[in-house]
Amino acid sequence: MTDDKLIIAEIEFKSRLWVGTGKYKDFAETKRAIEASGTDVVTVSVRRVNIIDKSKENLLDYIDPKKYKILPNTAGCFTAKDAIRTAMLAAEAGITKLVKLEVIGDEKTLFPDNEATLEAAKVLVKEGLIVLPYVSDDPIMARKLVEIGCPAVMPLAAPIGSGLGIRNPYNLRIIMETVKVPIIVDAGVGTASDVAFAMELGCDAVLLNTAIAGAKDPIAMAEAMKYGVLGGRLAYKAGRIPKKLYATASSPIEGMIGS
Amino acid sequence: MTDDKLIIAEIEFKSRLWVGTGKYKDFAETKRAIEASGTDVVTVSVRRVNIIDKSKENLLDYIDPKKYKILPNTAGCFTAKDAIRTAMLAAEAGITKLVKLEVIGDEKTLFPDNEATLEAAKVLVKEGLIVLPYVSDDPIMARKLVEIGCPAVMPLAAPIGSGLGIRNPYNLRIIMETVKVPIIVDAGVGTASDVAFAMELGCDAVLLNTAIAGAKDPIAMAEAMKYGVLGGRLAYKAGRIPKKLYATASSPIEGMIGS
Amino acid sequence: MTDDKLIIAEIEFKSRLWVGTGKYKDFAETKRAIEASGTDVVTVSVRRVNIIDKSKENLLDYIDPKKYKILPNTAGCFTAKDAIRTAMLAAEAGITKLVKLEVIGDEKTLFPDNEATLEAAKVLVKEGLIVLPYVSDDPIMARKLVEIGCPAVMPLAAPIGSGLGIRNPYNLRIIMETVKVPIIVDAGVGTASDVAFAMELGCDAVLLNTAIAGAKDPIAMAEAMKYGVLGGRLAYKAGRIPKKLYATASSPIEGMIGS
Amino acid sequence: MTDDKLIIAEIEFKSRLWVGTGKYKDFAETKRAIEASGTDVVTVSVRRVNIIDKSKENLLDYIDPKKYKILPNTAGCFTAKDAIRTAMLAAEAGITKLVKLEVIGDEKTLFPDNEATLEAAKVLVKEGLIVLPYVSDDPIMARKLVEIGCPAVMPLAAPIGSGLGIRNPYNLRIIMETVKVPIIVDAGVGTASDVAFAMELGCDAVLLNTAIAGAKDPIAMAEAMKYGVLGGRLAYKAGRIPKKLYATASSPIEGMIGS
Amino acid sequence: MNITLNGEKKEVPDNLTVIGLLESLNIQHPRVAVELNLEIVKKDGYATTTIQEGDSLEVVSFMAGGAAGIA
Amino acid sequence: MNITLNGEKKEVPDNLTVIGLLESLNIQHPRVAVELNLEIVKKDGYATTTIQEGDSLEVVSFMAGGAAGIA
Amino acid sequence: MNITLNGEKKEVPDNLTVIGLLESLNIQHPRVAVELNLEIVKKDGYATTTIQEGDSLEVVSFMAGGAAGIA
Amino acid sequence: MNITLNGEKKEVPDNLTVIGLLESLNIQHPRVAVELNLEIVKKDGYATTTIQEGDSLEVVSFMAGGAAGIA
Repeated sequence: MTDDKLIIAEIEFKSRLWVGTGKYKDFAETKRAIEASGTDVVTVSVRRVNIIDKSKENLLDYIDPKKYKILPNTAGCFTAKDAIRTAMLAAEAGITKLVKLEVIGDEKTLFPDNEATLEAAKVLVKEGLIVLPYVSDDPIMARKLVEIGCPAVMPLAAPIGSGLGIRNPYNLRIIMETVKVPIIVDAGVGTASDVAFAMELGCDAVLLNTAIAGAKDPIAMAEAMKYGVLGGRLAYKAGRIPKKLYATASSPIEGMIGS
Repeated sequence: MTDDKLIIAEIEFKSRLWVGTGKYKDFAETKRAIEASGTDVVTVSVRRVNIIDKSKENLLDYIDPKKYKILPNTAGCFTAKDAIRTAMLAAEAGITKLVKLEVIGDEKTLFPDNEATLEAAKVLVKEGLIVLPYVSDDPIMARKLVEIGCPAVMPLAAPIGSGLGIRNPYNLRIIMETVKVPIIVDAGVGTASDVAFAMELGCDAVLLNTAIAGAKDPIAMAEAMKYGVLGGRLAYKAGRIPKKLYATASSPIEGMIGS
Repeated sequence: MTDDKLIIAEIEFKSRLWVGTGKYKDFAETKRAIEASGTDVVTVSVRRVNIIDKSKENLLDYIDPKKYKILPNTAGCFTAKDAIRTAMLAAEAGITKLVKLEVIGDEKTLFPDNEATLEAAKVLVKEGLIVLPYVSDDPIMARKLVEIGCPAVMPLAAPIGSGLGIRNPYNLRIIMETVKVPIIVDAGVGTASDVAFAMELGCDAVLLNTAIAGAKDPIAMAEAMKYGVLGGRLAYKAGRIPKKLYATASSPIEGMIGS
Repeated sequence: MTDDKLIIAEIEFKSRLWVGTGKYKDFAETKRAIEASGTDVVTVSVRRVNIIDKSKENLLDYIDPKKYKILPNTAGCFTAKDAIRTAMLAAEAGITKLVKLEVIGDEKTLFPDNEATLEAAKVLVKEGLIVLPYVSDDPIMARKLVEIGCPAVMPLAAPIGSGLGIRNPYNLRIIMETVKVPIIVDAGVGTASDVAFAMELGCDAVLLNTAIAGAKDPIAMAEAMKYGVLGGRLAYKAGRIPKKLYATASSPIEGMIGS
Repeated sequence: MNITLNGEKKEVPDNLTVIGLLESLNIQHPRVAVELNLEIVKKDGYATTTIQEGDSLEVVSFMAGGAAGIA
Repeated sequence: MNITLNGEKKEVPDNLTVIGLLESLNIQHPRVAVELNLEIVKKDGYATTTIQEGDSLEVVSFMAGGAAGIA
Repeated sequence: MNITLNGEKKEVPDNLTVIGLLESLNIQHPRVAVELNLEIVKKDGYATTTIQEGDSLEVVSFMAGGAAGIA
Repeated sequence: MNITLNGEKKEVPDNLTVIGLLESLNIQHPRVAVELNLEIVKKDGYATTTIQEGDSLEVVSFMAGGAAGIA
């Protein structure tokens, strides 16, 4: 499938599995997990430089920006204002114009604040950033974000770190019918079959972190996720057999999703 | 995972994806699909040699028994007697003592006749065959088959060719608690996430045919299934994160909602 | 729906909710739960009369056989022989020719031994009993039981006392396509929506015990189950709207079950 | 459960099943369905009086506002402005201060425009209306609506008229953890088990229209829904048994399989 | 004079009050609401509010219409 | 003489009939069933069936016990 | 003489051995199995087993055929 | 003079430029971003931007941090 490319804002992505860098034991484990995942997109947060402890290592000494597309995120921002500030600083740092925009609406569940996300996205798009917004699986919000210039949308599969997998494939289907930009499932998946299922639904990529970093063996899970995405994408392109109550049944069961 | 070997009756299997040879356009497509799947186990039926048309090609000219483990099956048998006869002939043909035992109970749904299967298995085990029985997902029948000497059990995920995927993971779980032999999911899966899920449940292998041969692009689907099995097995070994209603929830969810 | 009668072996059943008598605090609670459930069918076990403690009350002093159809069961039998003996004694006791035949295959999961159940059913049908067999959700076994003279079949929804609900509606659907006798879901349901769903699938009745007796408030749950069965049956007869991805979608999602 | 009252803004609701008046054959059928449903809450739209055809009957000649709580809705409004105007006119009509606020975001799927709904709710609450907003199952939006003074929230179960049932019980659970006002599931349910399940989740009421009006026999389905709500609510209060892989399993299942 | 009533042009006598209009259409007052040039007319204003040439009126009431979105 | 009743050794008078046994235990006849040495004793045989030294009897009735498998 | 081969009547020369039959049909010996009147003929018996008038033979081999039930 | 750097009070020499500050902290210029009193300082302004008494500076860079919401 060498011609099956994911392109967003003229940037070509080799991998449909995007990974985070949080929650690992150390940078060495982070590096090995990222390598095992086969990804070329790594999301990072934007934080104050540690002034006191200068010895502290830097993530980017392990994750070479020449080798990986760095996707700064506004994780931890609870207002549009903070998210805008963080995103602008990320852009100024000079590695990329890409930003994964997050405005968290609730500390407990980490659900996004869709309204504030839209408000921040409007500003950042005007500022020339390539804004990939993390939102709930709401087709109307997805459409508004695309209308104001987001080149992709990142709906959640389930609450961040929940590992519940694709809780509402119906909404993802409707989002894909509603907007014609790449859909990247962001957060909530737990295992390889979840990401395979996301790809089989027609999603264009999956971003995850906890499912790998939180696994007993993060390196093995990273590799598992790589295969899950490859398998799911190939299956989607291959055109699966219809579901039937049994093979000789006359009519297919069309409720493929969720069933 | 070089040490993650599947061994049945002292035979070592490299692949956990086993495939059938039915329903392909021609032997060339069969060969390419099998190669794309990465399998080393191919199941074949036992049929009368075509006397009239001698020109007719032979499947085994395409699938080299030196390269692949040939697993004869008793597909199409509706009685214990026919299945025994077919299995004995397969063994006499001299390639292998392995047999995938099937006694079909209903032409429409192709559900197995568990009782007749058990009866045939008793005879064939005594005759020295390595009997891998296709049965419904019934833990009691699985236990009886193991008790009479079957080195593995092959419960269905869903009706043959239905593409419904793992309809009752609970029964598979109970079967795995009940018997301590390899469990090979046989029939009913439809796509890569199905096989990944089967492996994540702890099943040891998956056998399928229609899901690949019936796909719009069988070669691509064969590759998809290869990745699905690899990803699912790796995820199973890696130890997934627990499912929670949200990441900060104190206790894993107890499957009370939506499950 | 005064004309919506359930008739098995010429016996007319007013209620489609059948209940057990086990696991209650005392007979008074049993009586109140049974009354709240609105049932007219009560299943009871067959046990040795207590010789020593003559004072011990008798269940049937609370559950009047003139008011309720008594359905003796062979609960606790692990062999065809014991089940036959128990069923024959139940019949001899002179209240009814009905028997709920159970031959348990595994003490841990209480899964039925289908083979032994069939063997016992053959004998008991010949002896003139009205045999209602508890079996796994296996269409082939259901057909064999009907062929030898069972006027109804009682497949499990899920393991006894598990409260998992209808784990495999697909198999129940296939059973209903395969045999044309009443299907009574026996065991595994946990709550009102489970029994409603069973009825909506087209099942003819539901038998349960633990779900009521094990609830925090058994009397309230008994009433809940009454409404669940009434609602589910009415909905089945009323003819539900098709499932669609959204109302204006052209084609219905036909995978109503399990989806 | 005489003490199990639903109270919103000091108004006491006898029924937890609320119904719409659209899509019926005629007012006579509407009346009969509403009576069969046992509801005391009927939602109606606000439309221009027919000037030309004076003969035209009036819905409220059939649905007596003394007998039923009339819940005007802003169905068909696509902007906050129109919804506000419609709601204010409804209030001015002098029957009630209640309004079911809807601002539709997409004609095809009838998904709500959450942002616009919030904007309209702010105005209407200030104007002294009792605003019950129809929104997607977004906990953050639910919280915002409660913060600005909505005494209840009406998240969708699935797209209007889809009949898909509760697509994401997880989000409903999180909404119930996030806000402490009554949750009324609005739209998307298809049959009795769906409403029973909604009540078992802990939702306070269900509003539906298509599932009844679109059924082959609307009167029977209305009665089915009545029982579904009664059964589900009773089961929720009764305290169901835990789900286990099988009865003797030591721990409740943690929703890792099949869920 | 000419007015717009529920979106349609209509000729009505001069110096017509809202109540006069409703009665001329024999619309029962209760359960309707009236909007005059996008402003709601309170019930107690029906008698005193006079309609002018070119005014736009909306007279609405409750109709069958269902759950969310079903107009 | 000695018999086994419901699994327990028991001493009973000689020449005891089934009906005699049930009455001595004051067990109501209806709703019970009796098995003598693995053979069911029909109700109309209670009076004529005499118990012998060493016989094994089962006297059963209906008890609380639930859905599938719940003993 | 006449025999039944794979369900079809066939005329073959007298005193034909199984190996003779297979060669006359030019069927490679490996990977086939032969059943003579419902009895399997072991490979080492091909040369010594003579076919009689009216015998019924089955000659089978491996064919495409898939997972469970797919003939 | 006193400034606030990444939320902490700090004493620094007078007439210090942004570049001077970064070098004194030996922070590599690439991959960091600087905010001076809530205004971003462009890289080409580091040398010419002088810090004043009481200024508040933020110096940020990329850190480990994951998918949505994981700070």
